[in-house]
This record gives sequence, C-alpha cells and structure tokens, in this order.
Amino acid sequence: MSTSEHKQPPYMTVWAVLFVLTIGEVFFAFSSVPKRWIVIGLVLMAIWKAVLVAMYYMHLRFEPKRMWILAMSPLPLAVILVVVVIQEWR
Amino acid sequence: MMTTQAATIDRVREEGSGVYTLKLGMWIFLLSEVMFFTGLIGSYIILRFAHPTDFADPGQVLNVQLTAFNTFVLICSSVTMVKAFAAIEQGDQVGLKRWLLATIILGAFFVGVQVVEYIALTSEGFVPMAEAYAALGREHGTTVIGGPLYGATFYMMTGFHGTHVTIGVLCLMFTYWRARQGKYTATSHGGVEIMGLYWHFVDLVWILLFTIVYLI
Amino acid sequence: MNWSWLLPESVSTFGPDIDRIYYVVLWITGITFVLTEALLLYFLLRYRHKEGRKAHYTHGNNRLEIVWTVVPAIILLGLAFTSKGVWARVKSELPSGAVELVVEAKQFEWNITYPGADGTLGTDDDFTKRNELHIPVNQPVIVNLRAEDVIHSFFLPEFRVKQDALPGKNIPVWFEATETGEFTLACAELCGIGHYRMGGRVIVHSAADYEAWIQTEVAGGQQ
Amino acid sequence: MTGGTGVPDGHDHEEPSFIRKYIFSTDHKMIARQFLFQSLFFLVIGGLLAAMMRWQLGFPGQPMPGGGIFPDAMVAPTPEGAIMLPEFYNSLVTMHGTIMIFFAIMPLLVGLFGNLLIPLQIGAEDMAFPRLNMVSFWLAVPAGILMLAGFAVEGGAAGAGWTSYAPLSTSGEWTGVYLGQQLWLASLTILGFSSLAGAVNYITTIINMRAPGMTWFRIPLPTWSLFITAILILLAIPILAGALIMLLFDQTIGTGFFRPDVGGEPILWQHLFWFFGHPEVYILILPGMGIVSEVISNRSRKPIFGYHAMVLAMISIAFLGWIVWGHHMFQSGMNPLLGTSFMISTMAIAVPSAIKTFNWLGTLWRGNIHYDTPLLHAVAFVSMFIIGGLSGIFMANTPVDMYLHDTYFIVAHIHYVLFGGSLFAIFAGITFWFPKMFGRMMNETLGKVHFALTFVFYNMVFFPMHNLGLGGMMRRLYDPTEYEFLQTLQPMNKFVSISAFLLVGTQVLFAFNFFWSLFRGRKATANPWNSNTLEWTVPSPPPHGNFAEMPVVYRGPYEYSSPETDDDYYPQNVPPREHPPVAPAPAPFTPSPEPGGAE
Ligand code: HEA
Ligand code: HEA
Ligand code: CUA
Ligand SMILES: [Cu+2]
Repeated sequence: MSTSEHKQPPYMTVWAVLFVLTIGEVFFAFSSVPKRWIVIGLVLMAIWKAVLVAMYYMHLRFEPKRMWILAMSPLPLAVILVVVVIQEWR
Repeated sequence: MMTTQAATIDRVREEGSGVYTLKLGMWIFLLSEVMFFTGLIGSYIILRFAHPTDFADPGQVLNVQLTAFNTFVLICSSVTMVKAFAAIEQGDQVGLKRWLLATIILGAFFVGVQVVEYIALTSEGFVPMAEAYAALGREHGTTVIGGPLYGATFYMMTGFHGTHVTIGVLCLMFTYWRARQGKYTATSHGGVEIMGLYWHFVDLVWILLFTIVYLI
Repeated sequence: MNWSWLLPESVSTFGPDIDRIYYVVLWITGITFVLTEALLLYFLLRYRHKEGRKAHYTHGNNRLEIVWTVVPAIILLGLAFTSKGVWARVKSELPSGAVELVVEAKQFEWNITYPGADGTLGTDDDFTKRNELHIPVNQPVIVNLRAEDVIHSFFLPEFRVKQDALPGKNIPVWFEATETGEFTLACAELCGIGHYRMGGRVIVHSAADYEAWIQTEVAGGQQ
Repeated sequence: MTGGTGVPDGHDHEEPSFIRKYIFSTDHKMIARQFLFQSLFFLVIGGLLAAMMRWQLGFPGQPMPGGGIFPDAMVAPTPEGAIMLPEFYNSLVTMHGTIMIFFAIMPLLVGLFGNLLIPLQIGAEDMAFPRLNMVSFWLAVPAGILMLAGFAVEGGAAGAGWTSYAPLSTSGEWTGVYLGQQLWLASLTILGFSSLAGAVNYITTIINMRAPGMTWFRIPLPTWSLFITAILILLAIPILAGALIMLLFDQTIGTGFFRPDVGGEPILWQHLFWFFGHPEVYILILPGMGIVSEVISNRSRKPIFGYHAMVLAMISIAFLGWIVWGHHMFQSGMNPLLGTSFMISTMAIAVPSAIKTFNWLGTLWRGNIHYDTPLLHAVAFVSMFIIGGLSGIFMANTPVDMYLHDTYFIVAHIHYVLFGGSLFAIFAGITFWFPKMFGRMMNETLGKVHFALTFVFYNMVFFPMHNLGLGGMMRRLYDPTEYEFLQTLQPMNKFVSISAFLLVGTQVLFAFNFFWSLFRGRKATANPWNSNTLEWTVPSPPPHGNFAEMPVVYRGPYEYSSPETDDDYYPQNVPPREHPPVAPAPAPFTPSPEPGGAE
C-alpha cells in the first residue's frame, strides 16, 4: 500500500461475507436445482469469494493499477489451456 | 534498495512497479503458483470432463461437512493473518504476535484435519493408486464409486495444497520468531506483509478447490 | 547421395494434393531464403568497415516496418487458408464404400485384421496378419487404428499417411491407393527398444487380386 | 522468504572468504560464471552423446571406437569390439536432447547472460534477491547430478525421448528403464525450481531496480529479451513441474493420470508438455535474439533498426507462443478442427520473427561493419535462424506435416534453430562479454578459425538432415538400415556422421581459446568494443557492487555514429554536451515508503 492514508479495510465484513457464502455454497450444492445451474452458481460464488480475498486481504484494491494487471496476467493462460484441451473430448 | 549506495543518496531509481521490491517479488512468485495450480486443477477439470463416470457426486465419498468446517477454519486464519498485519501497521507488537500465533494454530489445525480426513478416506479404499482404488460410498455400502482418476486427482490437488499450507505454517513460525525478537515495526514490516500475501493466496486456492472438488 | 528437395513419388489419391502444398511452401520459403540471405551477404560485403567512414545514423523507418509485417502476414495466412481444405479432407471426411480394416499396434508389430469374405468386421471369418497390410487399388480403405500398449505412429511414406495410434482409442484413418505394388509401413513414434524394427509391408493388389487373396486367406485359415 | 532476503549486501569492504566468494557467492557476476562453467561442462557431455549417436547412425552395427569402456547393459561385446544396443541408443537420444536443452542452452542463455547482464545493463548493484539467486544455482547442481546419475543406475538413463510421451514413460515395463526415468523426472523438477527462482529475481530486478533515466524504452535489447524470457519461464515451468510430478507418481506409486490401461489420458501429457514446450523453445531463442541485436548494432556501429519494433516483436512472440503448442500434436489424433486453428496461429507467429529478421538486415544496411568474432557468430545466427524458421513453415502446414512429422526434417529444424540459432548466439555472447566477465580478451585468430570451421561443418551435419527427412527417415531410429526404403540414404547418413565428428572436434579450438584466454589473454580495457551500454562503463571485471555511484541514463542504448558526438558511440550515461538533452533526465519520483526496506 502506498500510504497508510486509507482507513483499515473492512476485514471483518469480508470475513462475514466469506462465511455466509461458504454456507450458501454447501446448501446450494445439495439443493434440487438442476446440476447445470448448481455448477454455474457454485463457480460464481467461488470466484466471488476468491475476488474478495484478493481484493481486501491481499490488498489488491489498494495497490497501483499496474499491480492489478500483473496479478491478472496468468488467468487468460489458465483459461486457454483448459478450454482448448477440453475440445479434444467434445 | 535505494539507500544502500551512500554516495548517490540523491539519485532515485526509475519508478518501477510502485511497490517495494520484496512485495513485488512475492507477487511475481505467486503468479507462478497460479500456473502450478492451473496445471493441477486444469488437469482435474479436463479429466473429469473426459471421464465423468470416474468421479462421484458431492458427499458420496468425500466428507463435505468436515471439510466445510475446515474451510471455515482456513478463512478464519486469513482474518487473523490480516489482523496481525493491521496490528503491526499501527506498531502494535503484542497484537502482531498474538494474531500470528492464532494464525499458526488455525493453519496447523487445518492440516491436522486434512490428515484425519486422509486416514479416513484411505481406509475406505479411496486411494490414489489406480490398481488399489476401491472407494466405498458413504451411504451406499459396498459398491465401488468412481474410478482411479478420482483418487489420483483428489490427492494430487489437496495434497499439494496441504503442502503449501504446511510450508506456510513453517514460514509463519519463522515470522513469529522474528516478531518475538522485535524485528517488525510500524515502518518496517515487509516480512509480515509478504507472509500474509502467501497465506491469503493459499486460502484463495482452497476456496476454489473446496468448490470444485467437494461441491461440484 | 541424394540432395534432392523433391518428395518421393506418392501413390495415394490425396498424395499429390499434399505434395502440391509442399512445393508451394518450398517456393515461398525458397524465394524468401534466397532474398534474405543474398541481402545479408550483400550488406556484409558492401558495408564492411572502412577507415574514416561513419555508419548511417537512423533509428528505423515505420513504413518499412509495416511493409515487412503485413506482407509476410498475408503470405502466411493465405498459405494457412489454402492448406486447410486438404487437411480437413484427409483427417475428418471419411469416404463411403471403403474397405474397413483394423490395425492394432503393439511393441513391436502391426496386427492387421481383415473382414474376411463377408466384408464385415467382427464376424467369424475375420483373420489377422502380422506386419502385412493388403489393400485393393483405387478403392478407399479405412483403417481403424488402435494400440495395445504405448503410442505408435502408423506411417505410410509413399501414401503420405501418418497417424499416431493411441492406446484406448480407435482412430479411423483413410486413404486410397492409386498404384499396385509393394510399399512401406513404418512406425514413426518412439515406442521402446524395438521402435527401429517395427516395420511392415503394404501390398496393393488390383481389385480382382485382392478378392482372390482374401479368399485364399479365408480358406487357409479354416483348414 | 519472510526474512530480509530482499536486501542486497551493499558494499562489503573486507574481502569475503574463499567459500563466500567463489562457491556460495551471492554476487550476480560470480553466479553467472558458475552457470557458465556448469553449462559448458554439460554442453561437452551433450556433444559427446551426439557423437556416439552419430556413430551408430552412420555405421550401424559396427563396433564403436572406445565402446569397450561401457558396461554390458549399454553395449554388446563382440570379438571386434563393442556394439551399441538399442536401449542405449534411446537413452542417448533422450539424454542428448534433455541435456542440451535444459542443462546447456537454457542455463547459458538465462543463467549466464541473465545474471551477468541484467544488473549491469540497468545500472543496479546486484539482483533484487542475491541469496535467492545463489539458491537458484545451487539447485541446478543437484539437478545436473541426478540427470547424469541416470547413466549409472540399473536399467540405464531415461529412454523415452526428451518429450517423454506417456504411456511409454509411465512404466519401465515399456522401456526397460525404471530408476533412470524417475531420476530424469526428479532432476527436471528440481531444475524447474532453480529456473523459477531465477525468473522471479530477474523480473523483480528489471521492474524495480533500474537506474534513473533507464526508462522501459531505453533498456538494452538483451535485458528486454531476458525480461520477456523470464516471464515465459515463470508461467511455463510450473505447468511442466505439475506434469512431471504427475508422471512421477504414475511411475512410482501407480496413479493413473496418463495411463490408458486404468482410464488415464496420454494425450493430456502431450498437451501439458507442449503447453510448456512451445514457450520453452522461445525461451531458448529470445535471449539469443537479444544478444545478437546488441552485437550487430555495436559491431556495425549503427543504431538498431526499429528498436520499438524489435521490442514489440518479442512481446508478440511471447503472447502468441501460448497458443501454438498444438503444432507438435497434429498427428497425435487431436481434434482436426484444433489442428486447423493451431496451423493458423503458428503461421501468425512467424510474422514477429520476420520483423526481427528484417530489422537485423536493416541494422547492417549502411553500417560500418567490424568483422570480429562476435559479429561473425551473430550474423551466422541470423542466416541460420532464417533457415530454421523457414523449415518451421513446412511443418506448420498441417497436410505437409503429415509427411514430415517425426522425420529428420524436424531434427534439421531443431538444430537450425537451436544450434544455428541459440548456440551461435551463445558463441557471439561469450566472445563479446568475455572481457567483461574475466577481464581479458579472447584470441581473435583462434576465434575466427573456430567460427569458420564450425559454420562449415555445422551446415554439413544438419543441412542434409532436411533431405534425409524428405526421404522419409524417421527420428529416434536406432538403425535406419533396418528399413529397406532408407538404405539408399545410408551414404548420406555416413556423410552426416563424419561431418559431426569434425564438428565436435572443432569445438576443441573453442575450449582451448577459452581456457588460454582466461589465463593468457590480452588484458581488456573497461570498454573494448566502444559500446554504449552501462556494463562497459565499469571496470572489467566489475567490482562487487558494480557501480561506484548509481549511474544516470540520458539516452537509448544504441546511439552509435550519432551526429551529436565526434566518436562513433555515445554511452548511455554520458551527459549531453552542447545541446540540451534530447529527453531530459527524468524528474525524480517519490517512492512509496518501504516497510521492508530498512531491515
Ligand atoms: C529455438 C527453438 C525453436 C524456434 C525458434 C522454433 C520456431 C518455429 N518452429 Fe519449431 N521446434 C523446435 C524449436 C524451435 N522452433 C523444437 C525443439 C522442435 C521439436 C520438438 C520435438 O518434437 O522434439 C520444434 C518443432 C516444431 C514443429 C513440430 C513438428 C513436428 O513434430 O511435426 C513445428 C510445426 O509447426 C514447428 C514450427 C515452428 C515455427 C513455425 C517457428 C517459427 O517461430 C519460425 C519463424 C521464423 C521464420 C519464418 C524465419 C524468418 C522470417 C522471414 C525471413 C520472413 C519471411 C517468411 C515467410 C514469408 C515464410 N516447430
Ligand atoms: C541446443 C540443443 C542441441 C544441440 C547444440 C545439439 C547438437 C547436436 N545434435 Fe542434437 N538434438 C537436440 C538438441 C541439440 N542437439 C534435441 C532437442 C534433439 C531431440 C531429442 C529427442 O528426439 O528426444 C536432438 C536430436 C539429435 C539427433 C536425432 C537423434 C534421433 O532422432 O535419433 C541427432 C542425430 O544426428 C543429433 C545430432 C546432434 C549433433 C551431431 C550435434 C552437434 O552439433 C554437437 C556438437 C558439439 C557440441 C555443440 C559440443 C561443443 C562444446 C563446446 C563448444 C564447449 C567447449 C568449451 C569449453 C569446455 C570451454 N541430435
Ligand atoms: Cu512402434 Cu515406434
Ligand atoms: Cu513449437
């Protein structure tokens, strides 16, 4: 963080959200919604949680923009690898 | 660092990343970790897509309740870690040590639960070895559920994550030891911050793993 | 010694198409090669160090940069799009009315299963030959390629056919011979100690000879 | 990681002990030299393995001269002498490829030049994390020992090719090699950690430790290329590490990731390997391109043509390099639609290479070319890289690759890009920076003789391999005469083999020149090549801490023959004379407080 100007990030609020999302995930996983929607919902919730951790606990929100770009850089590669290789079994 | 060359104290390096070198280094290291877990998790997704019947529905083989609790433990350890960092930012050495200790305990607890889980699972025939694989369902009694890829990918992913947590706990102990020596102050605590970055990253990976491996 | 850059004669229907693309690439790269290397040599000789001369001071030229980005891009992408059809035809369009065989590779031999007199695989009169691939001329052949142990590669140089055989998979490969005679079957993927001797023969018969050969084999097999 | 590893030692005024200075040194220049010696050792080993392979290929079934020294597991003793066994040949191919790529070329380009050049060229006193840097080297050593240990264990060294395709590599059942394959996997995993440690260091150093005025577009091209290379290493090696570990588990504890007999997917190994593997081949060429750019610009006393285009071309190679890996798998049974996509992306990646090639030509154009050994090697790089790149176009064509895949045409391609490209660049780099490393010049005459003979013999070895491949000769073939249709190619194989022996023999000249110059070479001045970049502003070899005071950079690295000076060079750190600076020295920026810094 550049300076300690910004007030302390809402660490406990984030924790509460993470907690609620985890419970939500477990209940959603065993709900009777069609499997397809369960998968999509769970993935979205997991990404949401991951983003919260990166943004607040890893302080990405308070870093310069270029750190943000740096941190995102491997993600396209991860997507390319999985999406392309999966085509083999379509 | 900027001040090591006494003669050139007035000369300032080019602006680089805007963050100090140690932190930048940790972030860059974490990028390679992202790719490492991409290889493992990606392989799991691909293999599961290719062989859906080799894998079981959530709760059939794996113990979701226990692991959900463990996930909660790891999330709490992230909070304690970030509290430790917040404490030293204010120069609060006592707080730093207290929160670090809490993080160590929570992290070690997580690993312990995982070991217990592994023991239970292997005794049910859920093993990584292809020839020996014979996972029994939680409720379904004796039919073998899933196939060898299930065991192999499960242990691969959770095992490497667990290794990361274990290494994290060891590093935390080192940080704690240095904190006790009073090495960290309100103005100098890069070590705590990068420790936190690593720890939260490991937590982040677990969040994804828990969803992908246990719930989907 | 054979310094030729010509390909050996091809004996399959799509062979000439592949060869044509090869020669197109050979021309393109050949011309590029001669031009660039000649230019290099010329510059090296022409601008060698002379006492008292200063090099021309320039940082580049954007128009030139654009030219030598766009021109190769057009050539290369054009090449890719012209080759794409042949590839699709060879690898994904199975012909109808073909003779179907099973080729199973294992360390270090090719086992070829023929449909027998009834012309269908999986019946009692199927028979298997080791390292001998008999096919009729002018009729498409579909080989169901399999492997028992490790990856091998089914290589018919004269037919311009190459396809890896994957254990656990059945990969259909097709080709059509245009000439009778005896040709090579080779293994092109490292598959262990005996990789170098995992060869076989391809015997292309006329349609009538092929029928006759099948009959004698079936008869021979049921003695 | 949590400690103060980030803080360089600064100036040590007392002389460090022998062990701290030469063995467990944290000085980037010493670590560079350690990598140099280790990789040269492996280069020699790789060359000798190649010579043995060529013996078998040129004279199949004939007793190998000196073959008697090998144990019976590798050779078959006969009254006339020892004949190489096929399992030994497979180990030779595998180990030759692996050692050359991972233990010779990669550590030379990245370990040697990365360590030597990055801090010096950006004006830093050392790497960002000197101790991590030391760890990087000391991980490479055990990795090398494990790799060579393969030859000593029962069953011999790994024999599934440097690509170790599963399922061949998953069990000794298929190759006869058990422990050797596991050592191979373990060794490469450890080497992966070494490379990662290096990459983290390079990237951090280049981003955060540039001297004032060293803006991104004033960074010399070798450092630029190493920066991009380090990013490729950082993101590609972990994928390899993951795959290697999975394969190791398949081998040792019997998991089934890549074993089709228990439902695994061999094709997944290929995808993971090549997803790493193609970026890897650019890891092996980009630093070479950087070195060659520097040498050509310097020796023709002319600014590099299209500096920005050169940088952008490297960046686009690095991006496109991630989406072409499938061109190694055209015949693997992959989805044909994927084949087409990979063909198009592969063709596209030739475009930035074209940009680079033409810019090198542009740099030579109207230059004032000094024919020193480094220049000769650099020009050889350009001309040979053209050949190797153009042969890549044949294989990138899916239909043509159906015929050429797994033939000697590929072997020709890889040696044109890896020897003709990377190794010539390494020769150029070593001869160019030898004075900076050791304070002495290499011998020019010997250097030129070595260059000329190497260039000729090299082409005699590898050019005919194109023709062998067009004749249909498969690679990794123990005895080509086993196939009738390959027997006509045997005279050519013999020719190639004899040329290869000459090529290997010629390298003795280089070794001799190297060691002789090390002790007897003419003493080098600080800037023997009249170069502009910062490493030449300090003594040869530079002292611990490199710069007496932090340099200030006023201009780009390739201001040769500038009208602003009477000399034909204009070092980056020389303040502008009469005219106001073209680009003013940058306003100092206020750095963020460094919580970690004051430790
Ligand atoms: C330094 C390493 C290096 C480099 C730089 C390259 C560069 C390229 N490679 Fe190569 N390659 C290897 C190392 C390398 N390769 C290795 C080791 C293997 C074998 C692995 C194994 O199986 O063991 C391999 C295998 C390999 C294959 C797989 C073949 C097969 O197994 O069937 C293919 C297929 O597309 C390929 C293509 C290319 C292309 C298109 C380029 C391009 O980047 C080249 C671009 C350059 C040019 C084209 C020349 C300059 C340009 C011009 C002069 C402009 C004008 C040109 C035109 C208009 C055409 N390579
Ligand atoms: C950079 C990489 C590199 C280099 C330099 C070489 C160099 C050589 N290679 Fe290599 N080769 C590969 C990488 C390389 N190779 C790879 C990746 C494969 C594929 C492997 C596989 O299929 O799995 C391969 C495969 C391969 C084959 C195919 C084998 C087969 O498929 O059956 C052959 C056959 O002739 C061959 C021959 C040679 C020869 C004769 C040399 C000669 O050029 C060697 C000349 C000698 C030297 C270069 C050593 C010189 C030493 C010095 C200069 C140092 C001296 C200085 C001091 C001590 C101070 N190689
Ligand atoms: Cu079968 Cu090579
Ligand atoms: Cu490639």
